[in-house]
Amino acid sequence: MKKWLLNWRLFSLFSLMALLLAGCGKPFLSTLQPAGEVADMQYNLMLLSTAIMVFVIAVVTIIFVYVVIRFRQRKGQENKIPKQVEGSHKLEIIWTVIPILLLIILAVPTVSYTFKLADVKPMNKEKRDKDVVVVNVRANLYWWEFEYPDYGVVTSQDLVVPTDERVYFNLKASDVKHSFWIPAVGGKMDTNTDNKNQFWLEFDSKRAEEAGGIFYGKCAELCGPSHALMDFKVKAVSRAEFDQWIEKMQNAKPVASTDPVVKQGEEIFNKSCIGCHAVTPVDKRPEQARTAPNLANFADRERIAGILEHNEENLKEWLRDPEKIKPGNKMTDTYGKLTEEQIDALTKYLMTLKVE
Amino acid sequence: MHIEEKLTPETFPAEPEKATLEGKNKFLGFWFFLGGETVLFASLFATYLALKDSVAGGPTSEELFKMPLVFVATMLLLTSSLTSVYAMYHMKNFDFKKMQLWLGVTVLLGAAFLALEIYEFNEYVHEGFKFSTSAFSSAFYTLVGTHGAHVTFGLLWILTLMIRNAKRGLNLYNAPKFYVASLYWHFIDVVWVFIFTVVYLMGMVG
Amino acid sequence: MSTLARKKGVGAVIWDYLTTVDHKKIAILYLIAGGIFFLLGGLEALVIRIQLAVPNNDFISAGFYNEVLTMHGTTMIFLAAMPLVFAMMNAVVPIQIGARDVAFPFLNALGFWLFFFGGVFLNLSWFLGGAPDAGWTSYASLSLASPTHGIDFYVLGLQISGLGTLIGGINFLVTIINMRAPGMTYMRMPMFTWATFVTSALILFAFPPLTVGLIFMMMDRLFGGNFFDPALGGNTIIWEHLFWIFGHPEVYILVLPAFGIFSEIFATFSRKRLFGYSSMVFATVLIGFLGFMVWAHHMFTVGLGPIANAIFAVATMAIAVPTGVKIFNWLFTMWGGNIRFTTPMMYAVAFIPSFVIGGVTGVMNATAAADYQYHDSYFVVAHFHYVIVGGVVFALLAGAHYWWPKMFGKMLDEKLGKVTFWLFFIGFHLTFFIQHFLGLMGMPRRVFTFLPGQGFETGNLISTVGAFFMAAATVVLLANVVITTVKGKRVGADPWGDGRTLEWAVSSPAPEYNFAQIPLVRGLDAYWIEKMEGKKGLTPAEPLGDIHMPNPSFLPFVISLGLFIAALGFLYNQDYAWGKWVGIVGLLVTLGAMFLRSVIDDHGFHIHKEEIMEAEKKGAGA
Amino acid sequence: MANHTNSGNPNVDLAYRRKKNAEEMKFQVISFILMIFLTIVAFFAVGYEGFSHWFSVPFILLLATVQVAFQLYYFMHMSHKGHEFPALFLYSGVFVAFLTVLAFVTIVWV
Repeated sequence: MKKWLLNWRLFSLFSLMALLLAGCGKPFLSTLQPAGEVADMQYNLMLLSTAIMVFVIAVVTIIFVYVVIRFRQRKGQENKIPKQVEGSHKLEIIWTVIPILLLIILAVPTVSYTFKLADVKPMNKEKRDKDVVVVNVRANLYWWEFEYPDYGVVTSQDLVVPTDERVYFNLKASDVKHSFWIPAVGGKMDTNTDNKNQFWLEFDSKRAEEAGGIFYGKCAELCGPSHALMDFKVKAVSRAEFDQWIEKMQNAKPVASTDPVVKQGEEIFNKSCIGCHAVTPVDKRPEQARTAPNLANFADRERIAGILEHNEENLKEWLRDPEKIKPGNKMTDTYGKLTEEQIDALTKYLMTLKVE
Repeated sequence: MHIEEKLTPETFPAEPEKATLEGKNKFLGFWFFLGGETVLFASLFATYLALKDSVAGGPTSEELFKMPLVFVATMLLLTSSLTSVYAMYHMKNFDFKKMQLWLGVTVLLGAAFLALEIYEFNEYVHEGFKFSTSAFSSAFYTLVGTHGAHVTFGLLWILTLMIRNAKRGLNLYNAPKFYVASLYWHFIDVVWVFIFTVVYLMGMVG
Repeated sequence: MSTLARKKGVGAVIWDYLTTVDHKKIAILYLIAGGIFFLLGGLEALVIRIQLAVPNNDFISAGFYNEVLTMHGTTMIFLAAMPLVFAMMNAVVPIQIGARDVAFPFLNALGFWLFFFGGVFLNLSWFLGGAPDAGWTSYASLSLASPTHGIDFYVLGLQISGLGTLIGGINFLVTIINMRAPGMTYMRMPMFTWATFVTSALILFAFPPLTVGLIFMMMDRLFGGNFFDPALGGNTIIWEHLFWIFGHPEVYILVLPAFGIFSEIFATFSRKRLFGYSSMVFATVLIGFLGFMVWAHHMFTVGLGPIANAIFAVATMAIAVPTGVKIFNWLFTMWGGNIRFTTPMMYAVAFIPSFVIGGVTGVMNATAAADYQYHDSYFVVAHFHYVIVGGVVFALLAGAHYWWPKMFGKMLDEKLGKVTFWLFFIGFHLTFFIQHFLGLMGMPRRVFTFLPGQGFETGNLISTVGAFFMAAATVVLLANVVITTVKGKRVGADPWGDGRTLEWAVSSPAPEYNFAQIPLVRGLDAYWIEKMEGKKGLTPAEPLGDIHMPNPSFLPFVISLGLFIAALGFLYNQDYAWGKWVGIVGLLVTLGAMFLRSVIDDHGFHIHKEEIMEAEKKGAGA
Repeated sequence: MANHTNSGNPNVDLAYRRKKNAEEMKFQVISFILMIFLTIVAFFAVGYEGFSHWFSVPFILLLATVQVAFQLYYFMHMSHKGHEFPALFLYSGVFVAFLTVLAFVTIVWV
């Protein structure tokens, strides 16, 4: 018996240490470091439920340890027949009623928060207030499109949002089901193929700063081979910066470059890529026609393809063989084989696409 | 008593279907099976209800359904339920010939019902309402078709029983089989009551 | 006709098992088949853990990972856990209620062969173009988009094996209601029998929605249906609902028998009757009932709206109450007892803290608003493995050790058994405890890899190490089985010495007819009562006489084989002209065999009194 | 040989049983007629223009339920003794069925 206990202790110690090593995760990603109103509510609920549950575990453990030590068979008792007890109504009522009370304590905030988190009235008003930010999120294999319907601006992969106010989302998927999740800012919501889901998030400015101004977003529903790589980034900026950004996006014009390499790249792009990728943020085409990420502000992005560090080397790598980086993506084999020189030119061109 | 023993009206038990352990087991097991079938059809009905307005440009229920035909089919199936009750009545009275007769009538009525359904489906397909036309059409054909498959299976089952036992008459080995088959037939009728109500009648009023 | 104590050749033994309708042999078949699938599922789990050991690993490709992950879940639930549960039920329940056999021996065999052929069919996909790759939940939009035949194998294979499960469920319901020995009232039934009863009822009502869902998916993928195609008015959420209306009760279908097994073990090795028996029964029924009203908690993030989410959240929490009642009743069964730490008891004792963790994280998941964070993250992976492994697998391992002598007549080695236990126990917590935190730190589930720098490295490595502990435990267990089979000593009726229920009153393994004379049951723990009164055997309820037995039959095998062939044909319906015809031939084989079953009278045979007396004498001497 | 009768004389018993069976048959015929009647009413309720579907849908569903009760209790003998378990499991099935249908008409949006 001693051995058993020792093992249990060692094990707990070990896992505790492991936890300390890992900390509470990264501030840009972890639900344990909430950075907004929604994540805060959920974090509070986690703490409350954990507290109740730890209490339950403690009670069980105390009885458990006592029973297992106290009533184990000792030497010389091999033939002892214990008293055959039928049960105890008093005890049974206790362990029926107390859990019910605990659950009620948990159920009240659960229900209240569930309704709070579903409150999307401001985005659905007949005439929406001017300063309510709404983003249409469209999930695709394996990239994200973010459309700001009130401003007529489309962007991809990097979501830009103002801090310290509620941002409202329309969510849907264009091919298979995905799920939209920014762990540090709030729980996920599925993007379905057959309807539009709505919810809101709030990004806290102070904690966004602590997280480096960028939050990581993930796809949380198995959607194919590259499900694991369907990341996006969230730039949480102040309202003023956000307005500036929108304005820049609305007025963005392709800059004519004098560099012959860039020009060559542009030609290649116009021949092989423009059928799917748009290069202006104001994309008037219907969404069915928008089959690939909008590249208007490509050079401002945080990552290549949502996952690779943003530099020319990685971009070339991606252009050479996207399949190697994101298996099952829809870009593979849609453009002809490019020579190394063409790839260099294309890269140069793409790196000029910025609005900031 | 041996279960294949020749019986007389006097020695024939009041509840022949439950006179042996095998019979009791069959009786109970079959009822449980019907409990499961209830859920099966409920899932089909539920899906139908969720998809009945998803016509995707294809025909709607109001444009499609032929009520006189459905009415006749309903009458046929309801009547076949009564005739199978008659068959069981004669079984309990140990009158094998009359039981077979009424089972025969049941089979005929069932076959007529099935023929009407096949005719109906055929008509719909010709009007451009195919299985793959819309979510509504898939749900409709799957629900009503599953019922039709049950009718077919029931017909084959009762026929097999009738032929197999034609020469042997009633005994405690086959009485539970007849009884259970008739339960099945009634259940098919129960499902149809909901089909004509939920699919056809509600399909006419939206 | 009697096969008692007769040496037979290998061919004859195989034929015997192919045609058997004896619940004890069917139990062994379930054990072997389920065990093999369990090893397969475990291997798949190892592949998953190796791939996730370090970031950006390329041990296997992304596409193959999805196949492995799907097959791991599907295999473990449908082809390992369920049949192993059925193995325990078949081995024990008829004897526990004092019956000679189940109500429908033929259907019992049919149920097994359907499951077996369904499982083989599903695994054929590995060799015929790729396994299913949309997760064991196979959500409609992704599964319709999947280009290989994998999902078709999933749909048809599960359909066939699901049919087998349904038949098994009905069989046990009728057996328990109609076949109990005199005096075995409902409130004297052993807890495992009660659990089997409620589980069977759950199977009866939970499998039809799955059947319907699979029919829809089959229609959509193979026959041009539009149930899940939004373009033509279909709705993918219908699949999610149908799947979870089945899927949630399925959890209880697995875990209630586990509770039953532990209830037996706690009572036996504490030498005390189960504390609060009647409330245990009530709790079991209540869990079964509530199990049907909570399915949408798997769908909190789908967008059903706050009203539905709130209702399902509260309903889900309610299940914690009867479960808690059970935990405390087990603790108080041990309280004041004389606890012997045998291998099965070690699992039972370890089950309590493990399962409590799984249970409380279940309540945490039920808090809908917070579940938006947990859902589809590793937190959920950790939670359900605590329930399924910490509850069900522990129970199956415990039950296997506990009833092994009853099934095979030999005790598994206790020393090796304890080694298995410790390896498995440590490995289990090592693997899954850390996953709670991985999930909370933002790791989604079903990812084939993760990138460095997101804080997932340490946790995943620890988790992988744990998986190898469990693998080692399995190896020791297999060695134990081999050693026991070769060298183990034959044991008597009650090898643990503390048996309480009827199965410990008959020889090990039980004779073909179970009881020479059907016993008279005089209370809960019928055998214990007799023992305490100093009696050697049970009180018989009937004089010794000829015993009626069912005939063996090859037809269950043929019926299942026919469906297997049919499924293969319909799978290739759209690719080859022969597909349809093979499908029809398969159906004809099945219907033909069913027809034969219907027209050939099968009255069984009798074992004569003299034979029984001889066998009983031998059994007593063993 | 087990005696399936309560009275000693099988002939008396037989006559009694026949009478009971005939009586039951009478009930069954009556319920059949009612079922036909209910069906016709349902068809007319739908055919009649005067009813809004807020009335006719619940109305015909009620008629269907009544009809099914006749089937179950008279045609399928659920009113007889020894049907406790069939009833329990049938109603459990109906319960699950009800939940399923309820969910599908409320929370599955299109």
